[in-house]
Amino acid sequence: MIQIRLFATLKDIAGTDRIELETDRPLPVREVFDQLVQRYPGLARYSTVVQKAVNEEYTDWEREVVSGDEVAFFPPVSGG
Amino acid sequence: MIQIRLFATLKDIAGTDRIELETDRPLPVREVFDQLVQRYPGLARYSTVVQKAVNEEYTDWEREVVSGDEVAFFPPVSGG
Amino acid sequence: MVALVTEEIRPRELIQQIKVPEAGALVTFDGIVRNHARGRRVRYLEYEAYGSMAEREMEKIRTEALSRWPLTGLLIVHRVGRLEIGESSVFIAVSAAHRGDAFDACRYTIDTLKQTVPIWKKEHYDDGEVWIEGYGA
Amino acid sequence: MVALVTEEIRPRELIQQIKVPEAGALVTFDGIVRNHARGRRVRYLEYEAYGSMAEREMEKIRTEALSRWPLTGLLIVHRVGRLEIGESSVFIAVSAAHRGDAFDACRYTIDTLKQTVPIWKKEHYDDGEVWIEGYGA
Repeated sequence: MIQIRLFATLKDIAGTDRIELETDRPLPVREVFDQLVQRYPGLARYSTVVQKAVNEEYTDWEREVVSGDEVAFFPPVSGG
Repeated sequence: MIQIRLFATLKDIAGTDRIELETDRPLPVREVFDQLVQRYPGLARYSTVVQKAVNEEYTDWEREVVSGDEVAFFPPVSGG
Repeated sequence: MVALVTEEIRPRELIQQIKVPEAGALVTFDGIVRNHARGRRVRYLEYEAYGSMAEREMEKIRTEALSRWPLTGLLIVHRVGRLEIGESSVFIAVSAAHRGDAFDACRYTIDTLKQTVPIWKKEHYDDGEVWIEGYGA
Repeated sequence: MVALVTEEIRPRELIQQIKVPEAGALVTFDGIVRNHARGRRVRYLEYEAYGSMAEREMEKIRTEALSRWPLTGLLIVHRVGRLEIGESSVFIAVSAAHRGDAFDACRYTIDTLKQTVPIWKKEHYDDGEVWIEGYGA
């Protein structure tokens, strides 16, 4: 099981902040996001700006994740 | 009467922080300091770095002062 | 020390930690909730964080600043939840023997925080609310 | 507001004055008495001021900073008399809508103060004392 977390606008679009994804093979982060877009088409407009993190570290689209990993997607940050 | 004020090291050298100087004509600040050096020779070593103010405004050696003016001499500042 | 908090930030208690005898300069930064933004009147803000990652990223900034400049202390506190106009959303304090290092490190810290720490703010207006998105948007 | 004081500086009370609803950033600087200087252990400091001129010069710096940057407030407080290690000799606070202006104005203020405001410090060591003289010496 891959744990997916969404924040801010992405959470609002999906209507949830946590999603679980079954997988029996390593998935690139790009593919995880594509599966999310299929379920929540409104997320598509974030595909160029979305920030990605695996296990609380920023990462890129090519990074592969496996069961037990936590993958987070969020808009560019605006704290401070 | 010209009121002279000294601060920090200059005050210590002269042993006083206020001196009055009689004058019946406008004196350049340079001449005021020269008269002080005659009275307190230890001040001579400050003649190149001493800061000058007339009536609480920085000024230069050529500025002329008259009776009623306050002239201050002090080392480069070190506040903050 | 870095922290995410939900209560009011109390700066003067915090800075006692970094006002060590070797410190000659203390520079602080408060981010304050303004009453206007993007031409609209703001009623209040809400901050959301990816909490555990936000603390990791703040700690990275702190470690990097401590390695780049000779500092005697650096702390970062970010508040989350609802904040009213005039309240501090973030507080950074840096102490150093010399002021140039404290200024440079404080500015580096807030500039980097705004680019890397996963926290988002939502502006609430009289007639709606908007999630603000950062530089990449 | 600018002031020379002889008692402990209480920064958080002061900054309420400049934490106005239009302010989005607050930058402060504390100059702190260090326990060492010029390779010697310092026991305490004494600050002497040409009081009335010092306040005029501080006011000039404040006016100049307010004209150079879009600020919402700026205050300068300098303490005189005897100060112990860890105490603040000077406190500057600047608020502005945007942080870059607050940082730049705060740094300008302390840098200029150290060059123009007629205040001198005397360092007291275990075995003596020395008047410190500034850049021109």
